[in-house]
Amino acid sequence: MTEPVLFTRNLCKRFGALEASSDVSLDLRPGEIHALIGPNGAGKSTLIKQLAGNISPDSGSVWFHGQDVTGLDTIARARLGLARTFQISALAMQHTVLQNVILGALGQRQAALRFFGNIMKNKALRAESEQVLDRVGLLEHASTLTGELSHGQRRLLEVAVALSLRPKAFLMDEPMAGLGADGSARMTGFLDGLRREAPILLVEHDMDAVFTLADRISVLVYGQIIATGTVSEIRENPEVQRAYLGDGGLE
Amino acid sequence: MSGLLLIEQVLNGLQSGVMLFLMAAGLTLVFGVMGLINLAHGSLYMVGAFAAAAVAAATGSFLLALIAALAAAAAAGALIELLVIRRLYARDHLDQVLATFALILILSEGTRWLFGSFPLYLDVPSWLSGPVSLGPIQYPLYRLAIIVVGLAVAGGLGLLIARTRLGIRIRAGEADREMIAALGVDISKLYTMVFALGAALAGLAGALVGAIQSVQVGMGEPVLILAFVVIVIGGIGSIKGAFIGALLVGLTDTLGGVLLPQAFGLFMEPSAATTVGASLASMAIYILMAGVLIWRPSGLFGARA
Amino acid sequence: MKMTKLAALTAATMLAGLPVMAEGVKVGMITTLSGGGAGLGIDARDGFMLAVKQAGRSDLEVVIEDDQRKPEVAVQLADKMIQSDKVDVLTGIIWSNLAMAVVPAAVAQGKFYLSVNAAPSALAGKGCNPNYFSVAYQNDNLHEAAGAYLAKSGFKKPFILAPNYPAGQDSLTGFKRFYTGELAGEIYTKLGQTDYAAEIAQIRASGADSVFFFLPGGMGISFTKQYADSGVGLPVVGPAFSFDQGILGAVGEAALGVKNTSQWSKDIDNDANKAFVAGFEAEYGRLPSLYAAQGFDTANLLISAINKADVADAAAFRDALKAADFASVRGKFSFASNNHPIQDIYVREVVKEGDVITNKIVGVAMEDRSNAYVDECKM
Amino acid sequence: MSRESLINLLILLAMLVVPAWAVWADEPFILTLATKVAILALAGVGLNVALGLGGLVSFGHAAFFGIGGYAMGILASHAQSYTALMEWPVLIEGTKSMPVIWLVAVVASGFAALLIGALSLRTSGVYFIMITLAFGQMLYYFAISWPAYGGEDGLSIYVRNGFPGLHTLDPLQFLALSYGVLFAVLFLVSRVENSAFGLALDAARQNSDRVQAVGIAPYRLRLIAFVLSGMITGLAGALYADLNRFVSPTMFSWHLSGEIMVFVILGGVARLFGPVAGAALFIGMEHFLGGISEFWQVFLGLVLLSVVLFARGGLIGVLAPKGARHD
Repeated sequence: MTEPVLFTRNLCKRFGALEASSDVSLDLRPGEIHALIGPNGAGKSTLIKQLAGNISPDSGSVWFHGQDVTGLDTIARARLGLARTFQISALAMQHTVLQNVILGALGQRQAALRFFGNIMKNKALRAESEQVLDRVGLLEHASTLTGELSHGQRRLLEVAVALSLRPKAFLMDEPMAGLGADGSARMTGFLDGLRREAPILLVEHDMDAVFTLADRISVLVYGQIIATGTVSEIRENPEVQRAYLGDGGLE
Repeated sequence: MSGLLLIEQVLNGLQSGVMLFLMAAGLTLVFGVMGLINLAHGSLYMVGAFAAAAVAAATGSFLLALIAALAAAAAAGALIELLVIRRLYARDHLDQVLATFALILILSEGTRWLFGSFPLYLDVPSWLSGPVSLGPIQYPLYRLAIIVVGLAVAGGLGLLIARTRLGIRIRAGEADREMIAALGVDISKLYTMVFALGAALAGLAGALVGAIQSVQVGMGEPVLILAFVVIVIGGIGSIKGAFIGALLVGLTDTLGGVLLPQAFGLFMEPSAATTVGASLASMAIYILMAGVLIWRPSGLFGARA
Repeated sequence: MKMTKLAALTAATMLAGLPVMAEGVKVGMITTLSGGGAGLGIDARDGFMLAVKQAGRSDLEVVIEDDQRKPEVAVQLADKMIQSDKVDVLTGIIWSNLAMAVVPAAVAQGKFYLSVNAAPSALAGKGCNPNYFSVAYQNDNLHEAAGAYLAKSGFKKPFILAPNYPAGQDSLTGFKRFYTGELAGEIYTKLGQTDYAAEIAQIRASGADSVFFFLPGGMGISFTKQYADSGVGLPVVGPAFSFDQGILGAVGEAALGVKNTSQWSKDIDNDANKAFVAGFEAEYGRLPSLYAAQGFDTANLLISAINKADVADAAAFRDALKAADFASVRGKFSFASNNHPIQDIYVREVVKEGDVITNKIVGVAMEDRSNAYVDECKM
Repeated sequence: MSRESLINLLILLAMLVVPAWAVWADEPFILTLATKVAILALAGVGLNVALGLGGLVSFGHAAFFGIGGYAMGILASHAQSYTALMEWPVLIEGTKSMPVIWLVAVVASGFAALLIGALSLRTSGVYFIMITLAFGQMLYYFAISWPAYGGEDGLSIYVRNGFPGLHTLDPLQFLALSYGVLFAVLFLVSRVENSAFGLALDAARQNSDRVQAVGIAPYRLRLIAFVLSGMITGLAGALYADLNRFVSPTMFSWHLSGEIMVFVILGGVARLFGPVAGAALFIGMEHFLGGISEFWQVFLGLVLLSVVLFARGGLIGVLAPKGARHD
């Protein structure tokens, strides 16, 4: 079995009396989509933030590409190739779509501290960024101000910026949130192909998408991972059904 | 320096601290509830002092003068809020800074237009003048009265915010602006009231201090800067922070001015020590503020930046 | 929008486009007319303009501008007056730091500068200039007089204080030039400070027998009120600035009994002074201040020079100014070799005359006082 | 050509026409006024780098303006009195050469901006506004009570410093020099705005999380912007000192910080020519209102207030509203 790209060992995080992460060990293997599900308040956001580096755990460690990154901040982890999309789109709304992607490419090349030369006239960067936009189907909107995009288009742009980092792993926080049925289907199709480039840790409420995409699923309840397994294993796991899906079951 | 003198200086620091608190409380409330930076707060302090001086000159009564200061500053505050400030809540800090900077110009020169260019007369009433004995210490009665009034207002404000309906709404407004709208509170009325309350406190401070200082145009600006230092040290939006911050600034300013030249006198010749000590003392509160912010970027009791 | 007061004064300026008359003199007055220190500038201007009006000369034009008490504004106004208005003489500056910014450049360009108030030591000693005249005093004079008075009156242990800035340091130096005995304490306060509780406590604890302070403007008002209220009760002496007519109204009875040193007082007994005080009250409806008297003398000095010489002939005009051939409201008045006055400096006491709090002369602190910088001035 | 470029061109044209008229009409003071506009605009251009592009509301830029001014004052006063600035460990003499003074002003204010920025950027929002104000006040009180260079009196330099090949005391030549510096800096700033750094800085202003998530540190971007901003404002300070041939602690006062900010807002935040338009408007008003009334500041206040309330985005913002940007 290959070494996981991203994994955690015994992560613990408390906020006062609330145990947001309790001994969480999770791994993301090459080429897979690993979905993280759980009811609201289960600690998914806290876990994502510890993976991305926004908050540091009380104990335990995070490993990325064979390196202990627990002490590194978001910026350093992004430089190592961990690309994140946000639950609520975090984009430069006054910039054009293309500029947002170019920002990603600048981050990937660590080239933000260049003070001369018109960045929008840099042919190589432009070509590369336009190619990324083409992949998510936003090329025709390259010159549109991001603030004028529809909600669904913004979600796609988030993914495009993540792509421009040429990451070694994706952390995606509810990429389907707020998308209509069409949008979800489109995003699902896109992510499906993406796993070959880099594995995806997917936090998602849209169960259809999760069951379509996930190679494995982990279920987080009250800060604990109560089960990890394939779609069918999770569907049949009695503990999951009891704890998480008590009323209604998995559709 | 003798222990008695030190106690007297601590009292002086306390007195300047509680006056700063009256200024800072309004600023911090207005920021906490409405998210507004109000540079013109010092002008309301000036309005209070001028109103008090005018009424004292006309009636000879210091109490009436204080009431006039409260009323005039509150009225000016409400008027400014209705005409100008409420258009600024949704704006960024930059617009607020510019607009209230413009208000300073208008209020200062407008006051000079109205009252002339010379300082006005406002004095301590006879029943509060002169020193009293606190054990071995001779201390001006009026300053003691200021400390008492300041502490009483601080306590009253604490109760107002903790116990009354207005207080509940203010706290709700600080926590979550949408929530109080959802509670069915008339938000624009609440804002006008909070602004007028802050203005009245500033006006009261202006009148109280005006009696022992100089009632003149521009008197509010140095106090304004100090009040900003106070609320930033205490944490913007926190009344408790403003109180602690005000005392810290009052004590640092007073004791720094006395102790620093003496401290330098220990190893420097006297005239150089006074110069260096006085220079450092005049920067002391800003050094304090920078230090606090570097240590705690949102102030001592601040919740949000 | 018409603002009548200034409009009337500057009406003459509007005619500036016309060819300048050969013998006409154009004066640029830069003074503080807005903000906290405006009272002083307004008094100096009013005193100056009263003399101009009384002289009734059509060949004397005055351009007046507000320096906002900002040195860089004063410099720019001086540039404007020299370049655009083409003035011959500049005057009006109240504050030493503004004078330091304006005077050297103005006299270097061949203009005359007549000071209505500010007279820093730098411009009296090494930086003196034949075209620069102080009609008021040399800055140290009133402080020297206070020191001389305390020494003469037998005080043994004064406590002295001033703000921590050059004029404050000059003040205490000037005081100590003529008071050489023991000091109970010497402190520099923050410029613009308004609360003096800490200093008053130090005075009380120091065992002093008297207090000398130099705290101009609002600082002096605050100190005097707080000192009176503290009950310390030691005799106080200071330069006239903190007990001048414009300020006494704000200090009130707290100032009663305070001694202060001044080269002018409204009760100096001479005809020129009586006429000035009466004329000023009639014109403006208030008592004149020291600044008004200085402005009035400055204008009269200028007019006396115009009567004698053409301003275009700089050497003759300079000599005419230096002769000081005018009826000063101070009585005796002449210039020392560094163009600063030689004059008597009085001790005044703050008294109540009817309902009005004002000053009364109680003695002479120094007779025919010149200044300490005469020898340093090489011109 | 976009509307904003058209307006910039008009501003540029006005900057050239007004002095030409002044020379023709023999109004040398208008030249001095235009020089003042150019220099204060330069200070505003500096602030605009931090404020407009970086979103850093600095209420303490007078600190850098003052440091630039004092760099000029200290160097020139030593040259004037033929005393060395420092004799040990190396001999440093004063100078009357503008290029050297500018270099010192830029380096000194840049260094100060590095220190102040490194500490202040730990905070954000109102706290940032206030801590920069505190640093400005610290320097203000220091300058007042530091006796070596004149304290509150400031320093007078009797003759304007020299620039190779120019007679700097001639108002027209000094104006040309100030314009030269202003245009050079405007060109530089426009290049920086369009550079990779400019894009990243602008993005960090709009969304800090986004910039971090692509592996770029916003703190470093902001610090560099703050230093660049401080350097430009410091250069303006040195020029302003030379315009007046005088420096004083009022160059450090919070009123001046406020005024520089007013230039930027009045003209248009984050617009290249915003500070130029703002400074021209402000100084024009100051000049003309001052002649109307003793209480002219009331009217100035009313005008400023109306601009904030009814003319959002400043002069350029009203004339050329920001629409979609196309590349």
